[in-house]
Amino acid sequence: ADIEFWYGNTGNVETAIKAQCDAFNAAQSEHRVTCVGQGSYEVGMQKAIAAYRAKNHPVLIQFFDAGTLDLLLSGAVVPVQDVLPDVNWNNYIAGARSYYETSNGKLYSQPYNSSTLLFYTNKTELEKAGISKTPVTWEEIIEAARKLKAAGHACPFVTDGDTWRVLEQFSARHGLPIASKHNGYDGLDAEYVFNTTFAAKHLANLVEWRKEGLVKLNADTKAGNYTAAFNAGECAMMEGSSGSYAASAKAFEGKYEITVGMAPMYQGYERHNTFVGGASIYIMKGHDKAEIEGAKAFLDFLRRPQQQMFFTAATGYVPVTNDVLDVIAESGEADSPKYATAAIGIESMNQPRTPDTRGIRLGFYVQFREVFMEETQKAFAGQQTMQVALDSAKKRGDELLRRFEQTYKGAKLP
Amino acid sequence: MNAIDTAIRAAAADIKLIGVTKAYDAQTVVIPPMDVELRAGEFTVVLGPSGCGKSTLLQMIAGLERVSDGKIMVGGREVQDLEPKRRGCAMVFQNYALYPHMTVFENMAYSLKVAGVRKAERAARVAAVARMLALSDYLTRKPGQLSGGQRQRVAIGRAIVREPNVLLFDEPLSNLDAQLRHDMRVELSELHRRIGATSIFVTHDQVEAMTLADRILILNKGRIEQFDTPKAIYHHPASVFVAKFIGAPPMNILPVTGDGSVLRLADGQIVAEARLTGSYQLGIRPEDIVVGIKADGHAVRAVLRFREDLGSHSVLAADLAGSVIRIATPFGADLINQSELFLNLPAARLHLFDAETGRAICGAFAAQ
Amino acid sequence: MNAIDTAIRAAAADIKLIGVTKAYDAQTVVIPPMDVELRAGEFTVVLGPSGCGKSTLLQMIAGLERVSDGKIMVGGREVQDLEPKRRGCAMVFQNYALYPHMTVFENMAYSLKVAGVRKAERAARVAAVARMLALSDYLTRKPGQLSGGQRQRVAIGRAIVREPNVLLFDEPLSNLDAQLRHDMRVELSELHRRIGATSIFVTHDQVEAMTLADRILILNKGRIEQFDTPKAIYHHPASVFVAKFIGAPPMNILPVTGDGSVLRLADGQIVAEARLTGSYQLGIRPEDIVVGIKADGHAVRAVLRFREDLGSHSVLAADLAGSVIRIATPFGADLINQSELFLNLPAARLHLFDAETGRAICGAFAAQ
Amino acid sequence: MVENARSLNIIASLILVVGMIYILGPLYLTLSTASQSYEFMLRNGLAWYPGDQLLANMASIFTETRIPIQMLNSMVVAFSNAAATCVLSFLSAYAIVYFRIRWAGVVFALILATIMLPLDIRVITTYQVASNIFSPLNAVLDATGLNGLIARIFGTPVQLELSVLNTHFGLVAPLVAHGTGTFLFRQFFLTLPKDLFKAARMDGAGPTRFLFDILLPLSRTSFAALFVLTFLSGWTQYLWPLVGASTPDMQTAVVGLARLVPDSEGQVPDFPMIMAGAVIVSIIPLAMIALLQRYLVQGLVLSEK
Amino acid sequence: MSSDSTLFSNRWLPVLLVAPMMLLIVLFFYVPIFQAFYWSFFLERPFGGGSEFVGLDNFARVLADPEFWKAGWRTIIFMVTASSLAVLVPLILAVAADRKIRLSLPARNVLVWPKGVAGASIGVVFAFIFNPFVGILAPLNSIFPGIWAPGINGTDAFITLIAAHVWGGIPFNFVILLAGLQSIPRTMHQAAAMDGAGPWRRIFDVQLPLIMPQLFLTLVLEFTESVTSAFALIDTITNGGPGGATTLLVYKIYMDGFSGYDLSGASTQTAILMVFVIILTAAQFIFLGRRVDYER
Ligand SMILES: Nc1ncnc2c1ncn2[C@@H]1O[C@H](COP(=O)(O)OP(=O)(O)OP(=O)(O)O)[C@@H](O)[C@H]1O
Ligand SMILES: Nc1ncnc2c1ncn2[C@@H]1O[C@H](COP(=O)(O)OP(=O)(O)OP(=O)(O)O)[C@@H](O)[C@H]1O
Ligand SMILES: O=P(O)(O)OC[C@H](O)CO
Ligand SMILES: [Mg+2]
Ligand SMILES: [Mg+2]
Repeated sequence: ADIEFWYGNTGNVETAIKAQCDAFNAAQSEHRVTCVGQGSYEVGMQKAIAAYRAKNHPVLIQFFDAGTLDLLLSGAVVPVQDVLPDVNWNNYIAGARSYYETSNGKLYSQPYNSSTLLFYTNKTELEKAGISKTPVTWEEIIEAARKLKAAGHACPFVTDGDTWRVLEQFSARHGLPIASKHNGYDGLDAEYVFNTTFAAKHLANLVEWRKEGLVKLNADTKAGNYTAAFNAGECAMMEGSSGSYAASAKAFEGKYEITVGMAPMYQGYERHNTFVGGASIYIMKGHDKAEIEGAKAFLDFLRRPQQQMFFTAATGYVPVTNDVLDVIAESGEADSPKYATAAIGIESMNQPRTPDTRGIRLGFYVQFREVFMEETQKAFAGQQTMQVALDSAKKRGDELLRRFEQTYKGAKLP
Repeated sequence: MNAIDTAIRAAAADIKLIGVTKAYDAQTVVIPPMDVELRAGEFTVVLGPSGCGKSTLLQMIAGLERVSDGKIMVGGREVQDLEPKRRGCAMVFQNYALYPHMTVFENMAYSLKVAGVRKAERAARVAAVARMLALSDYLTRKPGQLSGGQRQRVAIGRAIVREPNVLLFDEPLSNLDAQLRHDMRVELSELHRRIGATSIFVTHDQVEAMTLADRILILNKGRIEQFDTPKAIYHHPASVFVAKFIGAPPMNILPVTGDGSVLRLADGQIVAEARLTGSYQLGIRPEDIVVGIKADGHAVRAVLRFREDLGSHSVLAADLAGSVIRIATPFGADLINQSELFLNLPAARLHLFDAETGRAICGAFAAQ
Repeated sequence: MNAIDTAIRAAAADIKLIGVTKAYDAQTVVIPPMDVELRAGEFTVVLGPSGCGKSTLLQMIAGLERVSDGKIMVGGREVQDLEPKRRGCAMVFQNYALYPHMTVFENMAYSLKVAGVRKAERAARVAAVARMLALSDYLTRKPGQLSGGQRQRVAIGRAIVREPNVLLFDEPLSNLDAQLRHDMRVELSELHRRIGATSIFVTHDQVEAMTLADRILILNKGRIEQFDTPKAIYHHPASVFVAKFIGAPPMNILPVTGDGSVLRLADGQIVAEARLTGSYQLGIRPEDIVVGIKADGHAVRAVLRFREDLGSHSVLAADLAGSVIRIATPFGADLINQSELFLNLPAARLHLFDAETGRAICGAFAAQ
Repeated sequence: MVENARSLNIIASLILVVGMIYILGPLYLTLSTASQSYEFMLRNGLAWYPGDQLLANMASIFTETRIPIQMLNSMVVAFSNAAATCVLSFLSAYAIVYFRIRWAGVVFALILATIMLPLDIRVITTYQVASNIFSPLNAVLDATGLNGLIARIFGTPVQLELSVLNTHFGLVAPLVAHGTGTFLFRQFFLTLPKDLFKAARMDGAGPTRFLFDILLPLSRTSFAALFVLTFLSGWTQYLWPLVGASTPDMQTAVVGLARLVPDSEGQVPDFPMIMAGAVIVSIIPLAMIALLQRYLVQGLVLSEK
Repeated sequence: MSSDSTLFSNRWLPVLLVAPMMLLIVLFFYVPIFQAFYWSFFLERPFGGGSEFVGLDNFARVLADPEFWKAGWRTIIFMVTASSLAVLVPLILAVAADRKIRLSLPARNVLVWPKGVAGASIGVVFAFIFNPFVGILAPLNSIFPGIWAPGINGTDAFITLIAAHVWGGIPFNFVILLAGLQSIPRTMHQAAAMDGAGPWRRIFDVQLPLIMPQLFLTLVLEFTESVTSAFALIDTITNGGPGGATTLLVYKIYMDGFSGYDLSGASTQTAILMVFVIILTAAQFIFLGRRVDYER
């Protein structure tokens, strides 16, 4: 059958997606997929909403992590696990799986372009400042940062303070809840708790460290952006998505040496899994059997290790099924920079999990991310203390949750 | 003139205004209810002081201003709600209103084009009119490149080239020199005779009014003071207003009192015999006064104040019984200021008006 | 008028044009090199046919059109490159050019405001001028709500309220009725006397020219035909052009030939004695012709064609030796068409012009 | 202008110089960035000085993207947007100003209200309408119960369906539904001397002739200005063409250009290439400006009396 | 046209003339807007189904939300500053370009360019220009560290936005205003020159009043424009930050509705914004519109 797949990515990711579509169409003749780029996740989602209401929506739609709950409750999608019951879904690494599955463990969407948070250093610069061991804990990072600063380095550590990085991934790997009810997995009546966890302390630390000149934000850098600042050698360390690797490596080529590792922990905290970032693919309701068959075939195709490897190599996203690592190992290219983040990314997502590190299942979550950014930025700018910022972010976030709850009154979380 | 001659003659139409009123807003009632009838083919000149409503009247007939009340009939049809183009009027605007983006030729040819006249005929008719208006050299210019008088002539050409049923002229000659004015007057008069359109011509020039009009309509603050032939207007003005308005210099108006047998000036001098009692206003035209140096018969005594020499004649201004009186005379050149004048006011040339209403009183001197 | 009276008197300035030329483009030379001098405080009236360059001349003096060549001196200063506001002129535009966004009051007060005149004085001066122009009731209106004549008066008011050194009027009275024109004439004349500004006044109205002018400048196609006092212009026209241009109806021009002792008309009738030979043009004003019914003395025979009755006098048109001759007469009323007329052409009133150049030949009849 | 005021002219020139620098500064940066290499940019960020990679970057736009082809779509969208906006705005302003209609004020207000909410924030619901432009009609039929009636008589209710998504009409129509043009023409008409209208009516011109013979020629400047401005805004539209077109061959160049910016974290956009794309995409609008500039602001000197 | 003068009196022709425009506007403006307004009375799920009527609850909530009011205030401040600058700057440029000087021709060309340059590149460029370390204000920063920090200081971010907004607003307003200036009859300048007004004075006494219709047009459009189209700039330059300092209402609406799928919240804010802008525009028409009417 002829089916449509809507995706939101642009740039080189889009190029890779298109290549996969073409490959699928070339590989068999039974189905034909038309991959339609929507320019962004938001536009794709909005169009899907409008199209669904007008009943001309596609079979497959890709959507990003933070919108998972919206789709789960939409009534517009069918769980992939229901449509493709025979697939060995357990092959998916736990960190990726848990984010997109229901509270009773049924995978709703097929993880697609996946990323997670990693820690990057400019080894050359660190060595110049006399730091030979790559730091792995925040304590080590700050110590290194002080050394760098003493050595005259203007920007020891850089971040953008993004919610995903400084709150979600931090809480996850430290095993801290963001909201009650296991981040909402157990019901829409969850409430935010991050302002009371160790995350609040970490964020307050960031403020202090920034004052000390150890941590820089986007706006504090010449480049105006944390990855660009890191890539240009302006900043020596950063926490960034696995997707950053390719560009950084390219920028460093012949000039600096790069290291990449799992995101830093505070001493005394047990490491848990990081969340999966990026997006997954959903099957939309209201299509006939032939189209569903097409969708299944395409999803099967994307799941193939070769396809995942291709995608990883082309984009820097990490593979999310366990078998892929084996295939990479067999391919003999395991040390290639193409796959540099694959192993470490999977390792990070495969760390021990708790009910609080499965993922995020909170209503109007995208709006909450904005609220969080807004409030913490004010704290960084010195307009309020971090605790006040977090408290009001919690308050505003809870309001969003309550309204969401009201909007979906009677709906049951799958 | 061939092209014009061969054009279909428009049927002249009579124009009737019944209770026509115009108010821009509650305060500015420009024209109180007006009733008037213009005969088909007649040439009416509208005269009146600045701002009395002449242009407004024309625009209402043309359909460019709405009437606030009343009916306008053209050729028996009620037109006050009709569009301008259905009324068969052409108009020369006081401010020309030429199309800035069209050449002189296009300006003049436009109405013909709209009427669907063929190109060749259009060219011929415009050429003929342009010749008549001495505009042939300017046909390719745009209005912005013309002098005031030239623009005005284009405005005239634009109206007459159509040879419509009704021709409305709003001070069409005001910016032309005497010579051209004279020529244009003759041409317009000729044109009127030829196409026979009912014409209404607003002017402030009395010579124009006198020579062109079949009848003159005199307006004062939107009210009709008199509507009659030029001769009647001149010789039998219906009111002081008309009397003073027509004639240059205007008619002299003197307050008089009647004692039942004679009329006396303010200083007691007798000016005429009349069986009237009470206060009146006596009118006499400057050119009707006969000047002498010696007192004889009914002559009244006046003191010469000053003299204006106008080439063809002189105008004397003299004090008569406390009023200034003007006398037109061909030989004023020989008189000296401050000298005494003896003025003969021929009874046949005297006009009498009610002191209050200003309306003429007829037959006062009929006996003589 | 107090406010005006107490205003500082502007110093009148003489105006000199030296070789001033204006060409809009290579083909349209509107004014060929012109030299003329206007005395300080003088009132000059510019007369000329439509399109002869009157407005252009004014605009060049005002600094609104650039001169193509030559110099303009105002009060001894060379001004042709100065900004208009430095020239101390005020001007009444032929097309009014009122500010559409300002009320009548604001229009008139604007130049005072620019000049920094205090508010109270501004109000007083405008009020005075408005009264003089009968505009007091319209001060709060915008130009769009005025009649043509009212707009024109605002334009006048705007210029005179400043009492400048030089006053330029471009047909300022063309849209006013006779009465108002007359009043305005008197007012302007009075004003001129009072503020003594050097004034240039473009008009096409001869009465205006005659009554207002110290000297009249007659333009023809941008060239000066004559520049002299009204009397001189009227009585001693320097050319056929001037002779025909001034006077209404215009001077009669008849072709004559001289045989060394007398001048004869085309049909051989003798009109005057003169020791000249060759072809000439003979001029006589309509009002200088004496009409008789019987032949006597030097009278020439003419056939009456038609008669225009103008109220104050009649104009006869008659055939004389193949030309049309116009006669102004106070008692034409009694003559019948086609009747024979005997015309006496007094030698003292005859004008002789060169047949080719049209320039006047002086002293031809001096002997008489 | 009446006189040569040197001082004023110098000040005016200075103002224009400053204004042009203000305008050209960002454009220069676009160009200088477009002439750097990606590697250079990765290491140094944007640069104030130009490099030598302009042609290479432009070449890769031609070889690696569909932008050159998408410019054809942009052309169609921009041109139809400009043409339709000009014509429809002109006609509606004409009706509002020159006809004695009681509802003129209401219609004008209704049209003007469209300037108050950008397409950007009603794009979702607009998309729904575009996906079936008969949906409002259907809804009205449903809501009024008419459809029930129809269903009873004809067996089935009326459910018309016509999607204009992914069509040129669909791309253009929502852009045209905007009041700026009508407002602009209305303001212009209000400044025309009333007597011109009267004169034309005296000359026998009816609504059509007045429109074509008088109003249109006199409006040439406004027309040109509006045309250029709507062309340009049509050309640079982003969100609606992105949403309204789903296949790459319906997409416009600006959408194509924006696609060059990667969405995912840490991917540093290839700004040199993007800027090179911006330069290429801007060529046609700039040519358009240069071409029509003459008409843009040519004053129409109305000769009054 | 004054209401009393005779206009065309056809009955159906004007209907025909406005019909195409009205049809498009109803279809692509009013129907979508109606939809949005409708949602503002519901708690609407993005994919439909189970939407719940809540009456004026949404309005009550939005109006009680301090964030909404903050965004509203920012919108007003932006509106006033940005729109007046976006009219003033082109106005000054237009008055300058209206003079017959050599630069006027190239300026008429160049000043229209921003309109033709795709937005995708401009946000980045402006961010760079105002970058505190390498942008044009960097020297200032090296003297007074931290004085210019649009990434941290809300006011600085605001200024950056305004500069970009004015930059993008120049072409339209410049063209319209210059066209207006150019169509002022020459005799108006002449008359004023005769009245003793020099070129400076004429700008204020003659030129500006006479281009009132155009000025009014740009002002009205700019007012709404600054409310609405600042969106694209915020999206590319500041993302509403820092700390929400540049989150204007439109951006908030867009983010809530478009990214956050909060259709009801966004619709409610849309409705309120629309009412606000309508009141503002109506006020402009009432207070300014009447004053610009004069007859030439
Ligand atoms: N912009 C122009 N381009 C070319 N010719 C022009 C221009 N303006 C005026 N003219 C011509 O210059 C001549 C003189 O014009 P001007 O306005 O000075 O005449 P005028 O004497 O004032 O006439 P009128 O009494 O009709 O107002 C006219 O023939 C006119 O056609
Ligand atoms: N739009 C308007 N609003 C208010 N009053 C007006 C308007 N138009 C004209 N008027 C007034 O109506 C009166 C008559 O105007 P109209 O133009 O008919 O006068 P007119 O007789 O033609 O005068 P003129 O000889 O000066 O041209 C004038 O007093 C004028 O001020
Ligand atoms: O940018 P990505 O694709 O690495 O993903 C980041 C997070 O998913 C943002 O929600
Ligand atoms: Mg009038
Ligand atoms: Mg003139």
